[in-house]
Amino acid sequence: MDNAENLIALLVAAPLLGAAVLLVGGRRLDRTGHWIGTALAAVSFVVAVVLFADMLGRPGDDRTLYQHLFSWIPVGGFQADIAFQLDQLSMTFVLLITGVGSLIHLYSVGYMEHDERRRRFFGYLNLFLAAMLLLVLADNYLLLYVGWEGVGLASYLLIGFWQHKPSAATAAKKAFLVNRVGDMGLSIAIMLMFTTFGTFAFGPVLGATGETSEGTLTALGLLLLLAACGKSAQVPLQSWLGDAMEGPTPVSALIHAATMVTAGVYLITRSGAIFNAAPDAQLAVVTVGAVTLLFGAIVGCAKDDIKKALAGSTMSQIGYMILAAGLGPIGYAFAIMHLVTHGFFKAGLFLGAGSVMHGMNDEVDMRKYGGLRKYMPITFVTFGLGYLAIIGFPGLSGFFSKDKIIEAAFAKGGTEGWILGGAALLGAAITAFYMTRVMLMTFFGEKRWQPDDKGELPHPHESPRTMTIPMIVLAFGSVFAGGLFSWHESFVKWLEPVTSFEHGHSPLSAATVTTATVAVMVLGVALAYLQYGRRPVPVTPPRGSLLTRAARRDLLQDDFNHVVLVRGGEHLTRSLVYVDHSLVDGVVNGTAASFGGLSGRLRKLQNGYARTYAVTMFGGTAVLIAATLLMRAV
Amino acid sequence: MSALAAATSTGEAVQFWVLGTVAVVGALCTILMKKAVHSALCLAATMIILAVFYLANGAYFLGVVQIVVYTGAIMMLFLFVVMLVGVTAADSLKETLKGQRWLAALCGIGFGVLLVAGIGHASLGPGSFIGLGEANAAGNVDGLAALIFTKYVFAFEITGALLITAVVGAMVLTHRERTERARTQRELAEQRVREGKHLPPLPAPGVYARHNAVDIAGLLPDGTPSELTVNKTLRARGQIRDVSREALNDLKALERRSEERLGRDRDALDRDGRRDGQEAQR
Amino acid sequence: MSFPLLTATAALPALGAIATAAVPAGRRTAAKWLALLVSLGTLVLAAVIAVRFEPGGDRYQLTESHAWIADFGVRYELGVDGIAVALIALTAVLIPVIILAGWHDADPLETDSQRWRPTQGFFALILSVEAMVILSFEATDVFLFYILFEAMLIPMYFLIGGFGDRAAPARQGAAATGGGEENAAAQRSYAAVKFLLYNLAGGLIMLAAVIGLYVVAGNFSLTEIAEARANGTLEMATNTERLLFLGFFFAFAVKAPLWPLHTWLPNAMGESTAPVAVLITAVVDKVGTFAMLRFCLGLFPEASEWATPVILALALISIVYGALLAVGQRDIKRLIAYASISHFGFIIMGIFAMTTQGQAGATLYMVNHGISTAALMLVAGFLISRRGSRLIADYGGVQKVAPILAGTFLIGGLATLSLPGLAPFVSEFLVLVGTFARYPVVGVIATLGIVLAALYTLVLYQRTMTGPVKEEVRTLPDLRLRELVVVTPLIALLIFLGVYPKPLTDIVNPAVEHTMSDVQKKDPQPEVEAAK
Amino acid sequence: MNPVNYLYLAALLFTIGAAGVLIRRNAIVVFMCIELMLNACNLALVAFSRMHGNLDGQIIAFFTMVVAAAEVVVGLAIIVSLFRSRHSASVDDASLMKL
Repeated sequence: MDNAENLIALLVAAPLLGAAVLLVGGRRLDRTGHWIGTALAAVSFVVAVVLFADMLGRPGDDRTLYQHLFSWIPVGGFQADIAFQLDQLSMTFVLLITGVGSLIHLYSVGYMEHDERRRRFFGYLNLFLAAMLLLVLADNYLLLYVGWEGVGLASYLLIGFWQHKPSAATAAKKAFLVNRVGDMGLSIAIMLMFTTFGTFAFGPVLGATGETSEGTLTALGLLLLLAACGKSAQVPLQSWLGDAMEGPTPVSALIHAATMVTAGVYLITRSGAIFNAAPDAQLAVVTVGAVTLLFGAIVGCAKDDIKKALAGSTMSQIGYMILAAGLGPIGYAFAIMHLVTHGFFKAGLFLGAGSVMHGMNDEVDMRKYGGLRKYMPITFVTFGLGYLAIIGFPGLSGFFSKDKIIEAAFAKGGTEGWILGGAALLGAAITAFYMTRVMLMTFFGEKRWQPDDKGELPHPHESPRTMTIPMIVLAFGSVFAGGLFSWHESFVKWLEPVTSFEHGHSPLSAATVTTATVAVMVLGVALAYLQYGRRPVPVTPPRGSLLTRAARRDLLQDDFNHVVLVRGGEHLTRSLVYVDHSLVDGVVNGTAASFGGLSGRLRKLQNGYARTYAVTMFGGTAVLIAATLLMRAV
Repeated sequence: MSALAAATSTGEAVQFWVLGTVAVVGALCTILMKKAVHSALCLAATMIILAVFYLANGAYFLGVVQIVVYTGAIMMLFLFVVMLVGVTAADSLKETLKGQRWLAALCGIGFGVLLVAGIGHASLGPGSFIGLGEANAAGNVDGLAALIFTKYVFAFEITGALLITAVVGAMVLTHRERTERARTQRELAEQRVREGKHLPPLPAPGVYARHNAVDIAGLLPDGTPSELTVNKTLRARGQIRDVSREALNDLKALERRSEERLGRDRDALDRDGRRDGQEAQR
Repeated sequence: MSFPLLTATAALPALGAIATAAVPAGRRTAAKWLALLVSLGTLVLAAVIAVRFEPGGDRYQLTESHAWIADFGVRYELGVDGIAVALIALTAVLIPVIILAGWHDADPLETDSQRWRPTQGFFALILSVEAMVILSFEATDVFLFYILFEAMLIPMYFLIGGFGDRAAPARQGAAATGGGEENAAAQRSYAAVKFLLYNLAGGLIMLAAVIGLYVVAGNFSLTEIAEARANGTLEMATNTERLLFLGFFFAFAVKAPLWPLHTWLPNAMGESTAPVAVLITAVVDKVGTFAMLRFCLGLFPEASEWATPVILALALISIVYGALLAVGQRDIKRLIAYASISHFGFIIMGIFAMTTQGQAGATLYMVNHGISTAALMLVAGFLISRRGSRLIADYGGVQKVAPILAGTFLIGGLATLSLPGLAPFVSEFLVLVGTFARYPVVGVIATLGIVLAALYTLVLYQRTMTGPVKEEVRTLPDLRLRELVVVTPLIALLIFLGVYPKPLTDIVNPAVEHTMSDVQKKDPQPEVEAAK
Repeated sequence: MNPVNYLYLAALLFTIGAAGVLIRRNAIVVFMCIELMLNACNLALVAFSRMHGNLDGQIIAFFTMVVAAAEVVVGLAIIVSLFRSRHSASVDDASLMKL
């Protein structure tokens, strides 16, 4: 194909068109809207596949496509363009986004069937796809920022989709705000790029890292990390992800598991050249990754809400990716690989959770599940495959990608390497523990079903085909993707021209690491089985240890935010309102009042008696004469 | 006369000091007399003296005009108004505005001092007086006329307009417009008959040996005053004197005095008389 | 002598105002249509100006010049540069929208007497404001500009004081005491008087500076003085220049408004009807920021540079302070007013950053802020007119009963928080980049503003539109056709200028370069190129 | 004698008149005091006329008299109508200028 690059815009345009049509179209599209949305997502996927085929047909170092649409903001030296760049990294993301996105569109057709605002839901989903594709296709940081905020908006709209629930509205607002803090980092980073390089297009910026000081690059790296933390729910900006589970489950699967939250990994990988030249920034990245992977895992262990448990898991898995991305060229490819496999199995897990909720009258508390494997066989099998993939069961996707990351972490070398590797191993054990817990509480054990608000016991049933087909497809991905990618290091070679790659030199052999990984995984599973498989699960959560209680509350991070930021902010604004009213306005009004008082006094001189006025006039004349005489005398 | 020059004669000096003193006294009396009539008379005296000074200064025409217009016309106008407003009304000289008198005194003295200082400062020695000898050569009236009808003709015409305006203004101010047609005698009589309230003429006010006044109501046979007998205006102003009780009391007092003199039935009368006396005192 | 296009553009609404005022009392609808047609005609003329303007041509184009008060060198001098064209276009676009939005705002109440003609007056006043604003954008004579700058206050005073928000008296306790209407009237007149006093104070100080300028320069012509300053024939003592600069700047800072001279704006916007509030913040206040760019920088470049640190600090305070106060408001319209204060901080910051990006961004910001605030405020006005309360706490769940209203409100809100893809993002980012290039710390602190903007906008949206449906809002109707016609062009413009702002930047860029050469500044070089 | 003494006399009379205006409440007397002040001016004018040797001063004094006559006519008319409506000729009673 000669002019493949002209297709790139179509990738973004199709879902954008869908969003516009669905949101502006009004009620007359209520019956067909969801199919329009799904079809346009599928169009995007088909175009992506065509472009992928085209890309495979060209040699490795000539696979990047550029498309310049038009000049966006030309002001002096500031030249922002609407232009796309499609290389192997973008291609990977495009396939993941459109592929998983299309599947989840399909799933939503069933899941949202009874929602009267389904058309709007699909409009938002299409909007999300368009923004996410813009994010990964942009050829400069400013356009990336547009997509970056665009997915934030879509996320806001979708988390708050059930706006009548105050919790959903609050969660949506929180997600947007926390993301905005991260966005601040990205926008300052773009400004810094502009003042440093005079541009913010990927090519010139990343090509010129050698010519600028390390201090600037470290600052850039830290700012980009802040952005990534916001979008990818990394410590310290992770608090929004758990609340974001208020959104409909397909949203959690697509946005808050498979695609949007991984944008931070994309950003860091894309800006690899900056991080490679700024070791301090890299150190910050791996620290954030390691802390988050443990943080998320611990939180995931304590949550009884199935979606929040999975959200903790997402946080933790993205922690792995960030960790890998922070390792530099030895990790970028594995970060992306884990990102893709995670996209499959975590989306599958969320869809499975959605299917369970669908059958259980939207109950989310796992303590009120139990024994569902007989009632929902397809869900059980697909969820189970996803489960095996995430805990790193040998041979499944997660095993290949996670193992490589742990290996790379050890390869970082020195004390850091040992600490990071240890953290990653520990994380793997906890992952196995909490995922086994989810699995056991949901599908095994006795029934602990509770009547819902209307007093009806749930009647679990398998979900309709539009929901099960995506789950099956994703389960295939969860099982085979990892193996396929690791076959002759095909994935690494595919990405190498973009991210560069070098083999890490681990102090431990690959076999040792693999053995250790499997061992801790088995340990985690066993511990979980002892606690939740052998003993009955109480319906009301036990008090638990201090750590459990803290983990249930997101390790008190939210409480900290509440006390310091929310309360502090409230006090600040309240006192500022007071200051504005009393001080700023008070000074002015006080001046006015004192003039008023003065004139009130002076008014008394105007007593209305003509003779008093006459005295004044007479005195005035006398003064005038005196002045005249004085002037003449002088 | 045409010799009137810079230097002043001794006669003029004597005249100045004598008449000047009188003028100042007259002016002071004008502002200090309680009654407006006295003030007006004092002012008239001052003005006549000023007329003399005008003559002395060679302003013969003005001197005459001063007497004719000011003392003749304007002061008479004042007297007329004083008469209209009430001759007897004497002002209280007590000051009601706080601090007014002090301020007035301060301003007055200060002003006077300043004026005097100003004149003194202007260094007008006797030699600086040119005198009117030349200007009055053709006669004072001729000189004035020549100026008025040449240089000041325009201003002169305007003063004519001013006077006319003043006359019209005075008429407008004092004239009271009827808002409706005046009712004729006949109409009034017919109305009275129609209403049937009080057909005969109203009774006269009380007429006594000691009083013959419109402000005293006539007494009805039972000794109470009759409202009908006094003028409506006086009634509205509350200026009616009620003498009904007064006459009885006077009579009682007279009786008692005659009893005392005659010394009759002291005890019995003591009681009555004391009681009556108390009533009378009340 | 060609057709006096600039005069015509200002004269049409002026004549329209007179004609509207003269419509007899009974023909209210005729007056409304007349006003609307006149404003649309003005829009056509403004479009002609935009088309005839050549971006690459002279600095001031379509100039007109006539002697006026010859004794003092005052001339009737008009001319537009790119910045003025952009703002004239903004005004011409917004006035029809405002008129249509205020279609029923000035209908006489039943209690009004028959002789009182509020409708005619309302629309005539709006048109007269349009005429004066457009002419002030065109004026290149300082004295002419000053007169217009002050004269604008008169119709604005009556618009604020005479046509207040009739939906206002839902304040606490007002209903209980039964004094709601009087209370509202008192607050309205307080707001109007405050507006007038603040702006008059600024104007008087400016008058002193205008006179001072005449004493120094000998005439009032902006072009002549700027030229004389540039080629050195007109020397000003440093202190003289600084004092004159301060005189001008003070007036513009009141109008703009800049912290701490801002307190009149929340009152004025809160008490007036939504269309009038838009007129204040989106149209009239722009004269202040426009004048900073044209007069402060053009006439007193050195003093501008001298004052920059202080002004930037004040602008920064405005940004953060306005946003924080917006968060703390309980009244929808006051919240938007404080948000505007924050945005004006950005505009002023962009102007005084003295970079191409900053000034172009500030100009675009003026336009975009006009459109976005109009969208948000007008939808808020529609909402308030339905429920009869300005308090945020009186709403909840509106999204459920009136989805289109909520949707347009959200878009207005997203524009206010500068979401990429909508017009304000372009300008805000340009301002931030321009500021950061010269003053990195200021730029970084100002970026806090975008987080706070998200906070107050989303809190507002959440509290009014989402959550359980409140009993009182259950029967609120969705947007009507007229209201949709008001909002749609605004939203279309927001999206269009967000995606393709090039037509605007093409017009503005040359003007900004002229201003930059006025102040003899060049953009800082990028570090990498500088190293080479 | 120095003819300047006429000026001193005029100043004295003027001051007395002014003081009278300030301390008297009876409108008629106040008016008389005003006349006194005008007369004092006239005296000064006449003296000036003699001093400068031309008749312009006398002309002005003449005009002053005319104006004074007009003023008296109108002023007294006002006093009369005031008295009619208020039954008082006190200037303090007409204190309507106060707020």
